[in-house]
Amino acid sequence: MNQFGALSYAITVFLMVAGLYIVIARNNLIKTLVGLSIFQTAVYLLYIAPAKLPGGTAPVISAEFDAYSSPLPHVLILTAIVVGVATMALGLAIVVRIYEAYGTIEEDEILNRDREAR
Amino acid sequence: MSDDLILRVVTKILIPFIVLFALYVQFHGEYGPGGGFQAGVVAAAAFVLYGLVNGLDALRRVAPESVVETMVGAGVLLYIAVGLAGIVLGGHYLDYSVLGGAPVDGQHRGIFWVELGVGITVSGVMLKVFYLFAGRRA
Amino acid sequence: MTLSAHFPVLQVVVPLVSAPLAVLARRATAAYAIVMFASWIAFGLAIALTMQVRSEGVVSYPIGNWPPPWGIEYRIDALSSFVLLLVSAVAAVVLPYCRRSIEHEVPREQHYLFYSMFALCLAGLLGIAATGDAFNAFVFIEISALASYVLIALGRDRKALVASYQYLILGTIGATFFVIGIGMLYLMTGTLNLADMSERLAATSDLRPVLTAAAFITVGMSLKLALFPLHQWLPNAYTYAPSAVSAFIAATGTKVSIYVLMRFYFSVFGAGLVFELAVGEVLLVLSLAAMFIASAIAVVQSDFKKLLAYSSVAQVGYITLGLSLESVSGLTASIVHLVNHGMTKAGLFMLVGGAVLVTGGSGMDRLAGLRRTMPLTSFGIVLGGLGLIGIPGTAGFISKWQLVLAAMERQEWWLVFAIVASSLLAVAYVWRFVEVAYFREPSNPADRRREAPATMLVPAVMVIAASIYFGLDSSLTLGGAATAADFLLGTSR
Amino acid sequence: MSTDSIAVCLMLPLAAAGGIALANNRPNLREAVSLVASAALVLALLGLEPAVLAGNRPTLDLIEVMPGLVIAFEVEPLGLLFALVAAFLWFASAVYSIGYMRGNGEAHQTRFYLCFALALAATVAIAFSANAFTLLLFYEALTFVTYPLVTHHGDAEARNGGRTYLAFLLGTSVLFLLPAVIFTWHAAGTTDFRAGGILPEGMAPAAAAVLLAMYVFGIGKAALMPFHRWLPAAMVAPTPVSALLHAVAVVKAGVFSIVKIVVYLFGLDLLGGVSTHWLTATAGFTVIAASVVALGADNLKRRLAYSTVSQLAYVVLASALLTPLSIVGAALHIVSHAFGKITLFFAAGSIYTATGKTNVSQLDGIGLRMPWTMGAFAIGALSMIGLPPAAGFVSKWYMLSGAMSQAHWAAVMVIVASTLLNAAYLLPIVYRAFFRGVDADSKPHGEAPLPIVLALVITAAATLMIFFMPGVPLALAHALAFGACE
Repeated sequence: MNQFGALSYAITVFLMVAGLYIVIARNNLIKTLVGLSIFQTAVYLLYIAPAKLPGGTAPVISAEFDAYSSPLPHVLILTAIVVGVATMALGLAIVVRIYEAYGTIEEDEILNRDREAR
Repeated sequence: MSDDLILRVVTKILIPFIVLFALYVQFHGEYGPGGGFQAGVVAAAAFVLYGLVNGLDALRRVAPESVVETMVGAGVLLYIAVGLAGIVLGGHYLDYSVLGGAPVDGQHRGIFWVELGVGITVSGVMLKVFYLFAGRRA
Repeated sequence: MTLSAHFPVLQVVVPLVSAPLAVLARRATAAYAIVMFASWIAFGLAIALTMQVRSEGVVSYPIGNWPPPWGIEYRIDALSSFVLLLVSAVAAVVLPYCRRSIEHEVPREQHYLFYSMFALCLAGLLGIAATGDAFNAFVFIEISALASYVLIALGRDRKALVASYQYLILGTIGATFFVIGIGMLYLMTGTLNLADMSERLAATSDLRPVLTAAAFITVGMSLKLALFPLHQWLPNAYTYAPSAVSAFIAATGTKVSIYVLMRFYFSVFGAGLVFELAVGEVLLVLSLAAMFIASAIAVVQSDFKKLLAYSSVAQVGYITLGLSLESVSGLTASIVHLVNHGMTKAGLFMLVGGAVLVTGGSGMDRLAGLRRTMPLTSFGIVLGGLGLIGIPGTAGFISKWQLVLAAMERQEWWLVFAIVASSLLAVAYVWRFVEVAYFREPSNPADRRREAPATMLVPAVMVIAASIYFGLDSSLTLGGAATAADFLLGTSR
Repeated sequence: MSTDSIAVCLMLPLAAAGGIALANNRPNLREAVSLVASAALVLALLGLEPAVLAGNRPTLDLIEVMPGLVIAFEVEPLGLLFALVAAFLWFASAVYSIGYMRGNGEAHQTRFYLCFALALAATVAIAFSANAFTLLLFYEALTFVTYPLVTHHGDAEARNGGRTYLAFLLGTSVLFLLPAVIFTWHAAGTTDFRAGGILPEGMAPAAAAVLLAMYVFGIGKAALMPFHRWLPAAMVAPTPVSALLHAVAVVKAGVFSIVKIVVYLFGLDLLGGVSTHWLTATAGFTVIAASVVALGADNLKRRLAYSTVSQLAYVVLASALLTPLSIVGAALHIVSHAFGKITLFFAAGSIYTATGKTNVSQLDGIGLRMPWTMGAFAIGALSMIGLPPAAGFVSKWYMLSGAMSQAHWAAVMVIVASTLLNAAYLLPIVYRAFFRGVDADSKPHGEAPLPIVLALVITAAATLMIFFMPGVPLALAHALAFGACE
């Protein structure tokens, strides 16, 4: 494995762990979503980085080139990004509604208010 | 919303170019980098910009919410219709090659309509999201 | 080509196309008609596909005429047709129920969006079962998940929002884990077609990334199928969602995730490899924990919907337990319980939805004396509850019988007793309802007898009746499950 | 032809249930339905008797639930005997219920008669079940249809009684009976009841003993200690329920199932090689211990309940002896105890209806005011003790002969000792009733309503009849025991 590959994996793992940590450790609903987004970004990198062939070009067939990078991961990740955007939009929309309903976006506060309401 | 003259003038100048660029990305998507996803977002950006500068009500006049919502559904329908056309014309679902005389023609035609559908839906969704968030009183 | 050759793709496209149509229709009644029509067609298609699979074996459909493994392939076999049938049948029966049910729970101007999301969720779930492509499966998982987050957030209580948010976070983590696993498999094999992937994996000697991928997929899907202790999202989501949504998602959502897990275990990795990873032991322990702990938690709930939700976690434990036994009979038990429990729980949630509509809540206090006010509903809930316990004559009994038989085959006597003992906990939580509904007086003695509207009661009663029917004649369910299990283990290494 | 008659026997109680539901608001019609259906059921069953004695085994296959597992019915001597008893006593208690339910102004009478009919349907289905799977199915069904009867009063006491009832019956059947049936299926590939047993010959004796234990304790309805506590708990029910269900249908379904399983699943030959001392010991202990508890119980129904526990254990004890003679005794005891005990319960209910008294200590001199009731009670008591001229004598005779033929002296001792205990807890009641003076301050009262007395007389007379003319039951019991051992 070349250095580039190792580096990309290292970054992938870093982002993955960092994102997941944020999701778990943060109480703020928005920050959790940020963590989730970082976590998802790691996946994009996981797919995209290995598709890059050293010296490869975009896969437009031409006599000048003989090495092409794989286009498939890009397509997949384009889809994944769309899914990610949709998730984020929905997540934020729900957070807005939660804020309207509870007046806070701190998870423990929300739980407290539910408990008080009971 | 904003009475700043510079902003108004700059947006007025920018918007046509943004839309034009969106159309370029949309229809050149077959030959180079681009396509419906990107074009849809770019086009929506033009409207969002208009809305930010001139206010939501002005934007609602330009792009009524009902139209936007129709776009969301219509784009997907267009996509699926192309797919079903493949079946109707004797091929498989989303089989473009049966859409035209020669397979290559059909593939051009198919991807054109599919990407158009994607573009319409994406810009519709983007605008809808904008409306939903911007329309709320904090 | 005849139209019937296109059934695999139409199965997904028909509900899918009804979603934008419902948006365009804008009027609640029109949207309702469109989506219901589509779901009934989908049910018809599922029946046709099941027959096709039975007579011809695996049905494959190349999208866009790109032959597999290059293009996306839809692949219907014994197992997927079974799941298609379950999902589409539940949708077809829940939709008529929706109309009156959501009138009380969702603002009228949002109804068309509700139906659109319902159609999208249905299309996603059907797509998961129909596709033979790993990434496509991920996309469908997300489609159905996003739609279900929206549907859950529509619940009346503000807690529905929090429940939906939690589900969104955990569901997305689950799906992302899943897609990481797929990414690794893709890097190893260079293909996304499941059948092709399986062949190429067989030729792979470097097992480490493959095992890592298996671990990621297992964890990701376990989150989605609410395997104990990854079930935290489920109870609130089921409790605060609109009744129709609870019924639909409880019957299908987790079940389809289990399908994905089975698909990857047996059609991609192969049983040998997966169980080398001690997946069986882990699943066994967690399933038992689910069966006992979740049931015990269910017993002390004060909200009946939440009680049912915890019972779902426990019942998922039975399904994964069958999976962990790594035998044909264990897998048969799993698959048949998939259907039996889906059916029973759907009926229960539908009946409770009717009670919520009439009494105004699903708290145990609200349900007090339900026998007086809603005799049919409460009797239906009791019958459904007997199904959860696994009393002979109900569908749940068939599953339990198979599961115990599978445990006996492995000579694991303690497991036999664990299974039957855990069903006693089910007696405890079902009997909480019985005592509340039959021994307590209605909180408002002036309440007159008033059942839920017929459009809600009839579908619910039909589902409960079906769960009794399949307890007495299991040739369809058990027969289908046995075929699917044979097929899965026969084709895997 | 005979297939049809099985269907008729099964459908009659069900049809009665339907008719009762339809006749919801017309009490006379409702009760007429019960009476007619029960009488018709007795006749239908009697019609089957000659064919069965001639060696025919009419069968009826209903539904194939799982491959190889069919809900099927087959009439064999023991089942017919049991069904006959249940049907006859259904008739008697239908008569009795009319007096009792009206006399005490009970609520929800339609539900009561409905569940009663359903319970009978389940009982007949148990009696006719052709395999252990069918037996299990209707065994559980019986538990559930009798639950509303046990908790009829709907108050906290009824609810608690119902909890105990379900916990024991469902607990044992789910924990032990279900795995036992599945294991039988697993080991033998079938659960059919066949003469001589179906378990494979090579089965390890230890495994067979464990399986037998699972069956015996899994059938909680047989109330073998330590799973007997549901029976006294179920006494919160109205007396006709206690009478029919907890003296006849439910508990007898339990011991009937045990006898059937011993004879037709294991086979006496197979069990001959298996240690059953633990079973005879448990049964013997139950016989004695329950009698001792009964001795100390002041509440009449409670005393009778523990007496039932003790008497049921006789049946288990007799079948554990594994000789044809004791099997005959077991089958006969199902019959004789049913008639005797229902008479006693009817009398208890009669006293309650006429006077509101529930305790033994309140019964001084009551025999003079209620001669019919207490006379019948005395006959029932004789039968329990096993004295001639009551039915209990016949069954005890066979059981003792069985025990002696095996030279099983411990069992003989148990039977003799318990006979003394039976006398000790039943005869004082009779003595009090007839030979003690009436409390001066008690309100004057007469006999119970006519239907109650009528029912009492019928069952008491039947108890005597069986002693003098034991033809039908004896023939059927012989057909069972000796047919199974050929």
